[in-house]
Amino acid sequence: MMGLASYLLISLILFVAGLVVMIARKNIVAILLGIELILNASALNFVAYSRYVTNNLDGHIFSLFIIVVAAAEAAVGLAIVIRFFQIKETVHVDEATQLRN
Amino acid sequence: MFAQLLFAMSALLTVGGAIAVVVTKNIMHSCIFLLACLIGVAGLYATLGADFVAVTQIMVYVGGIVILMLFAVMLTGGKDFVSRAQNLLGLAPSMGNKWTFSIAILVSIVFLLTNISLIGNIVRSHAPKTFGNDYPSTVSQIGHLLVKDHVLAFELSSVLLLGALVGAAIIARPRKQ
Amino acid sequence: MNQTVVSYLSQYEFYDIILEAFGNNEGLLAFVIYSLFAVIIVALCATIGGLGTYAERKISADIQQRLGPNRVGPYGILQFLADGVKMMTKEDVMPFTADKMLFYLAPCLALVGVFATLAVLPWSSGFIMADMNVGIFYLIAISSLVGVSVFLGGYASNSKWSMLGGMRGASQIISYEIPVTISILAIVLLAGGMSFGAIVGHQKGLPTNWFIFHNPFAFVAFFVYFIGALAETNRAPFDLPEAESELVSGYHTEYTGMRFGFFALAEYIEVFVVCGVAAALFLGGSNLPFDISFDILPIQLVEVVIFMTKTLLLYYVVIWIRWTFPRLRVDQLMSICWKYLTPIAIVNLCGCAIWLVVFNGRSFAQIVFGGHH
Amino acid sequence: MEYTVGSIAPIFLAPVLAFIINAFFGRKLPRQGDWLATLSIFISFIFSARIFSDFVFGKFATDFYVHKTFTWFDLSHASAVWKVDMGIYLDNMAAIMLLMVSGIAFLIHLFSTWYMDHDEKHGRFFVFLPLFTSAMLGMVLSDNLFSLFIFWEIMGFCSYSLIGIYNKKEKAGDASLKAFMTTRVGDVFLLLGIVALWMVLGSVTYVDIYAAIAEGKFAGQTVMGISFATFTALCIFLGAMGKSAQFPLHVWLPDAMMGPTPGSALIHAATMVTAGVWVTLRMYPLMVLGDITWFIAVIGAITAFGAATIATVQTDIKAVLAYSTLSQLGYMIMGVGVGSYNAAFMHVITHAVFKACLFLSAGSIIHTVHEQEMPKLGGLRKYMPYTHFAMMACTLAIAGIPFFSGFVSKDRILGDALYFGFMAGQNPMLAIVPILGFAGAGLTAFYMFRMMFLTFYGENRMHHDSHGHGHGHKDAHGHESHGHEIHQEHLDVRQNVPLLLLSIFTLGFWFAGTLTGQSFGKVFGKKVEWFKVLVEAPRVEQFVGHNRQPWGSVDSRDKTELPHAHYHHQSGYAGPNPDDHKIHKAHTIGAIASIIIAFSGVFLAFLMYIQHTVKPWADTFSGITTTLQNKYYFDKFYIDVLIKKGLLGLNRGLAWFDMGVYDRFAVDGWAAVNRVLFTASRWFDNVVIDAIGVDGTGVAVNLFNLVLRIVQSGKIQFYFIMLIMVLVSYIWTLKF
Repeated sequence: MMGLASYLLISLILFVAGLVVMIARKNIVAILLGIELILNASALNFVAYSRYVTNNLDGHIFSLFIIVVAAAEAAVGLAIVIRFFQIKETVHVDEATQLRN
Repeated sequence: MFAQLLFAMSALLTVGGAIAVVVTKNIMHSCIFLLACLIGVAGLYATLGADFVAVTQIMVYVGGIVILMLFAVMLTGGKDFVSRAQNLLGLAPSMGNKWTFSIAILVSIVFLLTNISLIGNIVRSHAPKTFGNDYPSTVSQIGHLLVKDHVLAFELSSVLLLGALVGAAIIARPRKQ
Repeated sequence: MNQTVVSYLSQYEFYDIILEAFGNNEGLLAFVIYSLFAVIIVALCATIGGLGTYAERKISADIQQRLGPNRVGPYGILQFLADGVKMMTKEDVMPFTADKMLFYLAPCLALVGVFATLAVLPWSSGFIMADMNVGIFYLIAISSLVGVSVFLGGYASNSKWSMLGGMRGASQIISYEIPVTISILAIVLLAGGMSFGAIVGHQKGLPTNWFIFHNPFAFVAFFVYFIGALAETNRAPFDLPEAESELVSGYHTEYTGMRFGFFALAEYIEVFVVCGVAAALFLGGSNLPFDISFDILPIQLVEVVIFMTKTLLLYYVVIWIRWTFPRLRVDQLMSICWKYLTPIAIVNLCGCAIWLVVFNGRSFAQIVFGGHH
Repeated sequence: MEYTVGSIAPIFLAPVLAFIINAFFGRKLPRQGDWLATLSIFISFIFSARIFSDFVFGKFATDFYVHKTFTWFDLSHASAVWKVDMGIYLDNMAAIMLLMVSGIAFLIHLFSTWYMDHDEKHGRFFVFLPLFTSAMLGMVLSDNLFSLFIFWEIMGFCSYSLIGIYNKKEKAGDASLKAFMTTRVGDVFLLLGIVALWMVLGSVTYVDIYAAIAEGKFAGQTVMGISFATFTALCIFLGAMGKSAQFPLHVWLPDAMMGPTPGSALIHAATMVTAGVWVTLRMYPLMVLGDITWFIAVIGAITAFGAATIATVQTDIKAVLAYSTLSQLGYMIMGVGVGSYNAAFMHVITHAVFKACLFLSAGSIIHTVHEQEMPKLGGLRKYMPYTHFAMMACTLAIAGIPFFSGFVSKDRILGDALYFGFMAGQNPMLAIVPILGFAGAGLTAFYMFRMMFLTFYGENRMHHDSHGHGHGHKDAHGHESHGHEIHQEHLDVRQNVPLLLLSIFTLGFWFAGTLTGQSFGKVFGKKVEWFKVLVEAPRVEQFVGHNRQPWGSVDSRDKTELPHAHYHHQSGYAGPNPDDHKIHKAHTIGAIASIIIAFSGVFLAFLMYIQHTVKPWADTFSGITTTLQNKYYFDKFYIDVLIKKGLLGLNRGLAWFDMGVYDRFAVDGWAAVNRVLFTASRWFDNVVIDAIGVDGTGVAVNLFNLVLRIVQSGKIQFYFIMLIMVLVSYIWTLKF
């Protein structure tokens, strides 16, 4: 049951779920949720390869840095969302059109 | 046996959480399902022998990011605001509608097929490799790697975090009108 | 290799006898032993949590020169059982506008988060469910579930008081996690490992070997940890999320019956856990004095008693503080965390690191009285 | 013999430490930290003395050296080596130089604590003094031209600060600027030489340069049509000319006396000016290879004679000393040029000793009587017996009177110059070198004794001379000098002991004898001086394939491991000279001639200023005197001709070219051409660009936009879909 294939499959499901959330949802916070899912999928892949293919800890290090980047991204992203809400009073992604025209 | 059990439960939690994130209409519930999904991923890390990464995952996501997201949802009006915006402007509802979901699922299927064909190759070429059932501690090794081989990335990530901290504080600070 | 209670027991002869009775199925036996210990510990902690409410009332009565509960059982000691029965039989009320799923989920998450920490609590050198390599880190991480539960409880109730309490609770718990974690990191630095076994094992012998007396920085770190832990468990003087004079009862205003009981129980057990962690990290944990080590089973029970004694003494201090100090304002709370505790904790961490380098890892007592490390 | 860095580094680091402490906390220390500076120099003196005794009394072979390096930074990558080493290089010459610099600097510091007492710039003075000394010591220790250049520039800065230390006086500020700018001219050339060496050799370490010379790496390399060796040697020598104030760049040195007298003593004697001679000595093999020794000799001779002539008419006691310094520096440079390596270095040492003593004596006089114009002095002998004694010893030394140190070194330089000019078969024009040299020697004896006689002998002219004139000379402290009672001098540790100690070392036997028991190079019947045995021009062959010692290593080489160097006379470095008897003859003639010339100079001064039987020539030949008093109009030339006429004229010419030629023809003409072009292009613009290009493009873009508008929706999620699709198509393309 446990093997590289099952981990890859799980991470693929995670990735696709994130993809769907990112494409289908119009709420910016929800899109950030999708990004977290995708980042986790890639980090899981790294750790799985690290155990089953390379057998060293570089994958672990990589996933740690992914977690760090995810934390930074969430902090800045959510700050932008809150600021956006203060200005436009909505979090609908299609409302972010100030740079158009 | 424990590892198998843990794997099964974690996989279930992960996949179920991910799917629930997709199908839930309520952004607050989505966040909670994301939390479940992330804890599941941490469990998967544990089955892979990555104890430090697993605990870091829980620490950062549960203690930090998810609470941050809950806060953000709350500060941006929670779930109630979403329907109002939809009615007012006639845009697609915040949590998606039939159209957006059908496009997304279409794209996902294409992506899924592409990736399954890739994974098939990888699994076929790496399937026989297993590295035993032991789970040596990774903490000290990761510590050494972080301050030796990956020290530059380590330092850069600290700078990144500081920048993100300051940036977030500056962007979201209350402004005088 | 991670040490567990099973691997500890397997060194005795009776383990083999029992193993034979299980038809040499080690996995099954391990599962049974784990389950047994889990049940015992959870039951014990639930009792301690219950007794905590009793102790709180009794001690507060003592401080205020009252009698306190004294009708049920001798000295009113069975009061908590009566309260429990009352809670379980109460009507389970849920507000009409509440978020049903999250309303159910929040108390469970609180209890899960607290019980999960018990897995690494070092009751004695042998009786520790799993002495993980990342033990203390795991404990910090998993206990942050309580913060989520507080927030969700506040949100799901759909009430102003609950919402404010939940927001306060979440921000307070997130903030105070930082000085607490950094103070613990200083101890991790001194012990050279994150497992409770290693940390407690480092403090064998006389009380001079306890980490609180290792160096001046560790001494300060203990107080930073203790103050931060008080805030993390929403205890007075940091009980803003459930400030009864401002928010009725904070995040669990709308909860009744056993759901409220879950929150209360989680809070009391968490106090016990943080006191236990303080005892294990700073006060020598379950070590016998003078490094007496007979490796027999009864000694483990003596160690458990020692650990419990230290923990309960700290528990008493926590209750004492609650009935002595007034509550802080929100801005005072945040400024204490970010302007005082966090910088002090960082200085302590750096100071410990410098101490280790300068004095080659020797403690203050070893420098003064001599001795090797 | 054990040498670690710890036994060498304090020489340099102790004064640096004193500098740092004095610079930041000097005001808070008692006596503004002058004792700290003095103590630090004393520490370096102790360490230097230890090295000196090891090297000199340890009877090392001349070719023994300690060379320790560490990598300063290493940017090498793969085959490209880009590594900068720093290190210390110690040999006999450096050991002698270290002792000289630190010893004299210590005595000057000691004297300064007396001289600068209650001065408003006392603290500031003792900030720069140890830094100056440490830079000189570091320069002596450094093993490559690069670190030498760094210390060189620190010294430049320190001299600037010391000369202009009375920064409220305009003249001091001007003098410091002049010193700084003039030496900068030389420094640019030095840097150019260093860069050129680096470019070709990839290293500027002395030993690497020596090895390169021995291996013939310079052969065939040319820069701008001249040989590379000549180019670099010339550049480095020009740098040395700036620092050592040689003929065209000498103008800064006489003005450098604007600073406090002990500072001048340090600049003129132990540090700064000898730096130029030092780098010329260190790079001597390069000078020989570049074939510019004749140039060096001529420059030195001109400086030696020219400065001596100016010195004969100066009235300021410090100006006389300043020009005598210039003259003596000329002798040193001339000595290097004529191949008298050893004697040139010896002259550095002897000159440092007696010149430091002379300046300190002058300082003693000025500080006591607050007067430095010689015509107003006189008869000071009975008031200041100790100063008189010291100054007389030094004057005897500098004048080249036998049995004093100046005679020993100068005589050998002159002897070699005689050989160089007349007997070595060189260009006959080079006979000017010994002629100017001997003439300068005579003048030296004359003007030095003139100074002595005017200052210490005759009757005291201070009392009845002071009120008569209205020009009210101001001394360094800004108050009127009139009405000072001259106090009888008492023996003061800080005032007189440095002078007397230095005057002991003006005796010749310290330098000429077999003082240190050097005997292995002794040849029967020949007078062998320890100095001659110990110092000789670097023999480049021994540096081929040399090993560097790492910085932290303990050097425990035994002296017997090295082959003993055989004493042979210097003539380049190409082995024993076949013309030994000729040289001997030249030296004999030179010695006799210089004794005669020196005594005649002294006698002339005696007749003019004591007996008054001969009217001073300064009054007789007033035209020449005016020229000399104006220093051959060099300052005027530089300012009026080079800067006002040359630079401003050039500017004016350029301005004329700009306004007249460039503006009128180029700019206006170009405008006319453009006007035509514009007419054509306007038509082109209207028809081709606007009608066809712009409007046509607009139509085309509009059409294209119909397509792009669908893609560029502004919806971020649509972009995301595109991204994923591109990724998928990329994967499929790679797969099949």
